[in-house]
Amino acid sequence: MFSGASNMVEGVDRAFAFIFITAIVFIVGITGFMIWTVIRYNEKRVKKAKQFTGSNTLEIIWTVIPLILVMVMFYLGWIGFAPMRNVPDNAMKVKAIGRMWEWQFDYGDGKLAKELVIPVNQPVKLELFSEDVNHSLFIPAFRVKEDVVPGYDNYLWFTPFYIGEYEILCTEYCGLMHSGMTTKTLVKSQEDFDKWLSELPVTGIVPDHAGLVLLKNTGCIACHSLDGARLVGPSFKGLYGKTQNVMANKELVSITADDAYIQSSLINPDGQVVEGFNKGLMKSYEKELSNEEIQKITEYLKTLGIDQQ
Amino acid sequence: MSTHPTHNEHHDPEGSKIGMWLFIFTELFLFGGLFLVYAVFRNKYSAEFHHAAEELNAFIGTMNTVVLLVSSMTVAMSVTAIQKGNSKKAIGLLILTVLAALIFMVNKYFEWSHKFEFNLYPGSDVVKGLDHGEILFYGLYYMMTGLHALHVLIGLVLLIIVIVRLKSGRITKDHYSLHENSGLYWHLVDLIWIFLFPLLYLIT
Amino acid sequence: MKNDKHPHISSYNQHITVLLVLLILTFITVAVSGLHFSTFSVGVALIIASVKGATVLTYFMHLKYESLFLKLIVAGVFLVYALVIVLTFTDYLLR
Amino acid sequence: MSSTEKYTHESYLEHKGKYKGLLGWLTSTDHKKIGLMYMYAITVFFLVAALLGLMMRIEKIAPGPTIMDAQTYNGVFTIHGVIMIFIVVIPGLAAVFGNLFLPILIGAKDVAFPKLNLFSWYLFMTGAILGLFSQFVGGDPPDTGWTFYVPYSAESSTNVIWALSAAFILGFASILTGLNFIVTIHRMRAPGMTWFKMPLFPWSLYATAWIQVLATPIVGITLLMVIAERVLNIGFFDPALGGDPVLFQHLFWIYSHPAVYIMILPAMGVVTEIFPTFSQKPVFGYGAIAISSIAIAVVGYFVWGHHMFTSGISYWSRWFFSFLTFIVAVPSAIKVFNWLSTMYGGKISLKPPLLYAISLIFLFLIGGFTGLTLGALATNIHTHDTAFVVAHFHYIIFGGMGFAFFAGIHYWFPKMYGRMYSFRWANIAWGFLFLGFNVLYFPLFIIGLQGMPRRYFDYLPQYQTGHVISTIGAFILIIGIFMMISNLIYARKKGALAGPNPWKGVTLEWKIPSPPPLENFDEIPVITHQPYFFGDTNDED
Ligand code: HEA
Ligand code: HEA
Ligand code: HEC
Ligand code: CUA
Ligand SMILES: [Cu+2]
Repeated sequence: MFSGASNMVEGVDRAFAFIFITAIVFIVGITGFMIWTVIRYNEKRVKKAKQFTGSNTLEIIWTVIPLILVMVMFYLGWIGFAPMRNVPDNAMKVKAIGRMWEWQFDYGDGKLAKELVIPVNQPVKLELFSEDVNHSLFIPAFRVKEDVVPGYDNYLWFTPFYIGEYEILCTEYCGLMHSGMTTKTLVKSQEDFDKWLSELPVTGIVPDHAGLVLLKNTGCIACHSLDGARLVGPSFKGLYGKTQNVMANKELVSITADDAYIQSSLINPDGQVVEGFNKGLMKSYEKELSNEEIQKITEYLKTLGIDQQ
Repeated sequence: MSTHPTHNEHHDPEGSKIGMWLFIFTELFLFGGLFLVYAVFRNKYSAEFHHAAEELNAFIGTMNTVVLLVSSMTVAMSVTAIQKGNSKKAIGLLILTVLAALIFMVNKYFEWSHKFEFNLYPGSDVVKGLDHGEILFYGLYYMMTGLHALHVLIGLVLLIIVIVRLKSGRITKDHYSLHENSGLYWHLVDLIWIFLFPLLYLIT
Repeated sequence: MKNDKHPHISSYNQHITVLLVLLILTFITVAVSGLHFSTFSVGVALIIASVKGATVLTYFMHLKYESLFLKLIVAGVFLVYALVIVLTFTDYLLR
Repeated sequence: MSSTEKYTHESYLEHKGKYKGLLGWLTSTDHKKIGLMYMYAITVFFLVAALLGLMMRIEKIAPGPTIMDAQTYNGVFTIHGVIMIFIVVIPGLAAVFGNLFLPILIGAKDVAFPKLNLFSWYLFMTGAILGLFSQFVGGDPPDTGWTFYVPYSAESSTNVIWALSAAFILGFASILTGLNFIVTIHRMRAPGMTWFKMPLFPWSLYATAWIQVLATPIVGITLLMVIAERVLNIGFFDPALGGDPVLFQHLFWIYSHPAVYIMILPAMGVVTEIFPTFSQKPVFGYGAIAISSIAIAVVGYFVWGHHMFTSGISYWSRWFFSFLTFIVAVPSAIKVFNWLSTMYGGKISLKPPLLYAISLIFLFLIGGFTGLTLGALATNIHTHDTAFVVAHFHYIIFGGMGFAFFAGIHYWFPKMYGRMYSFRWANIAWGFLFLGFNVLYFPLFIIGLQGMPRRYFDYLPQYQTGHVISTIGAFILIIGIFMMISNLIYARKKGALAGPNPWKGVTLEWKIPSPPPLENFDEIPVITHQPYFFGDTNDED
């Protein structure tokens, strides 16, 4: 009936097919019966109406049969829908922002687009976010639709199967230009997509690196600068991978600032004290920072060290 | 107002009573909508509701509960009185009820004006600065007690009409439908308060 | 319809007793709320309020002496409301 | 028959009360006059709203602006929806035919509270006029859609408050009518008329009345909360204040889904009266039809979530609401099968009322099955808020309730006015109506499935064919409506005398003169057998 442009189409269209076929059978059957009755029992043909008043058997039959049919419809509707709420882990996440009266797609790192561009055969999860009133993101070809409600973390996902162009429409009334709130989905091959994404100019606000957020929140930057300036402690700039002279066990040794070194500097700062700095100023962060968090900080420190290598 | 002398509203106390109960149901669902909103937000923001409820004056709330309960009893008694044919006593008891209703309203007035003094009303700068849950709590507080107070006023008017009709002898031992139904309405006002009171004042 | 039998007249004393019960229950809720049962407090408060409400319905509102039909519709109405709450919360609690 | 004949008895129409003329009508507590006053008011509002519908169709004959701009269009569909839903179809059949015939059908002289009944009419008019005002008082007409979804309805700078207050007041008019009917049915049935000897139209009104009483207050308080949000800054639904926009949708549909059964149940009741009369045969499965009305009312109360399947409600909530939605379809099916069996084996005379009733079944089937499509979770995702929904509810509301109204007016017209209309013109009008209707709404299913959203002022070119066909249908439909109305208006004054029982009906209204006298019955009848007992009348043939 429809071309299966996404993984959702099959389940949805199966439910459509069952309901529509049942509907046609019943509508044609009942209408035909009605017309036949009106002709066959027309007052011109019959002398006397039969005076029966009911039949329990019939009542049961026409309660049970529709009941069974609607339960099948319900079941098909349900299983066609169930995968829509079950996002696979490898889904690519894109934030879809609805505002009066345009769509915007946020690929992270300040990369914003007006059209949804996605790689083919890659599950995509759209995280729906509204800046003002309700909207609803609808891609008819993919059989997906979900409301974009302010204050709600709604989402939808799908896997596009073919390269091509598809409509995106807003289906929740949102004011004057509701009907103008349309855009397109462009499904591209993985290479084209990667190229497109890397060429997409950064127009939005680049969010802080998770590691930087941790540095700020834990208070590290009170003592460590990011720009090379010397504060209470040594600057983080260019730290990672650099060769550092430290006092360990009252001996001056030369070590390379790698993951393990950073980890130990955090957990046991006084174990290796950088030359020219005092011991005892930095406390141990063993209790405050988990290993993952230290990992993130380390990753961030790496980005500060790039120009050194 | 009827257009025909014989086209009289037929007298059916049982029917009027069912009518009154149906009306009470609609009132219950009117408040029911607010209770539903309360339940949803209370579930979402329990800590804030907790905190905001502490600001309410549980003492005034308790007093008003007592006042309303007493007034509910006096109304019920006045119905007993008219059923026994004692309309003097019925009037006396209703006057007590009206007094109780007035006390309730005066208390409410002080409660609200006290809040307004501290700029605790929806949309005020103080309220805008609060946490989300607290803003909603105050919204609910004003909406629920306000709507309830409106019902107290309507009940008050009804009771006064009953008093007047008792005086003029239009309500009697055999013809007291209006009296009974106004009583029912007053109990409804009480019933709603019974739920409002703990939900707004006591959940601390 | 039928039943134009004499209405039941509640005695003054009964009303006084009911009031006393209601006042005691009020006192209990206020006292309990002072104990800070936290999460339980809502439940306790609501249970007591329901008991009070039921008392008002049965005695002050005379339900005890009304026709079965009236009792049934009152019960039905509360049931409907309860179901509305339950269904709404299938959304909010299972989200 | 000469058209100048005059019936001899004094009917409720000629009866003079304290006041004469218009004032006499406006102060009358007679249930029949109140019913007629509802009918006239509703007809005018229907025509106004239908004209707005036609304007929308003309606008959509081509993409881009044709006869209006986007703001106007948004106002037009809002007012079209508000008038049609709150002023035309919710009160519609219950207030018109319920008022006119409920007391007669149960053998009573009036409703239980005649003054309250008149008061409801005034409330209704106040609300209706307030609704109309929202179009004209300063500012723009409301543009939120009849569903008033927040946050938009809390922000829109148009006259939303007027429309909200109108709906609020209309709600109370509806509650009071329901209350009145429940008490009437409980207390005023004629001696001998047990519950299961009551005709089926009163049964459907009884079920409807309960929904009116128990569901309407919820929308009342919800609209008040939106008003409070706009005026008093109480932000229950404002996300910026921690409120919840989806909660509004719950509250709104807790009422507005049951409201669709307020519309359809009396419609089902009306045609249930028509089938036995024109088949000269008792209704088939009396008990099943009566109970299914109650079942629809009860279960229908708990399916509101099917309007919110895409709004982000929980997985299990969707599951549950979808399940219950399918359950309510079954009692509707039962009714349809019982109607068919009522005709089967009868002595059918295909007069205009039956013609309308039969076409109702056809349209209701299409509307009902597309309702099932909307009720299934997977397919709802695709069709929600598209033209498919628009087609669904026009088929079921206009095709169900609208056609029931047409059927009912053709059925009871001779009783209401004592005169008969032209069958020929009634049949021709039906032809235009039926054809126009399908041409108007069927294409909307198709473009809906292709993805055409609703409430769209403008659209993508691929949907144009469907829109053009649809617009043509609207014009055919109008011809039908005009013919029908003219035929009836002409008959009102010039029609031939109808006599007390032109259709050989057996329910109580056919046993009194046409038009009925002021107090319906000289003597309250005593009921001894089933309401649809054709035993005696039929032996003559
Ligand atoms: C009179 C009014 C009326 C009636 C009776 C109905 C009846 C039904 N409606 Fe409809 N509906 C509306 C008026 C009505 N609706 C309106 C106004 C809207 C839009 C609101 C808006 O958003 O503006 C709407 C929207 C609407 C939606 C939401 C769409 C969306 O926005 O996503 C849904 C979803 O489930 C739905 C479902 C149903 C179902 C399952 C029925 C069922 O009750 C139908 C049952 C009938 C049948 C099934 C036919 C008879 C059956 C047989 C003859 C037997 C054979 C049967 C079987 C084998 C099952 N309706
Ligand atoms: C009873 C309910 C009812 C009825 C009968 C109708 C009747 C019609 N409606 Fe309906 N409609 C609704 C209820 C109804 N509508 C609702 C609830 C909505 C949703 C609103 C929303 O989204 O919020 C809606 C929405 C709606 C839309 C969708 C808007 C959109 O989503 O963009 C459209 C578009 O075509 C439409 C068209 C029509 C048409 C052409 C008719 C025609 O059938 C009308 C046919 C009749 C005539 C054309 C008669 C013409 C008469 C005259 C011209 C005489 C005028 C004379 C005087 C004023 C004296 N309606
Ligand atoms: C009170 C000030 C202070 C705070 C706060 C502080 N440090 Fe330090 N830090 C120092 C001093 C002084 C040194 C040098 C002495 C040493 O190595 O122990 C140092 C050394 C380091 C080193 C080794 C640097 C190098 O150049 O070899 C790392 C890595 C480090 N800190 C990370 C952190 C992180 C991550 C945080 C936050 C979680 C933090 N510090 C918080 C004062 C501080
Ligand atoms: Cu955004 Cu409609
Ligand atoms: Cu619905």
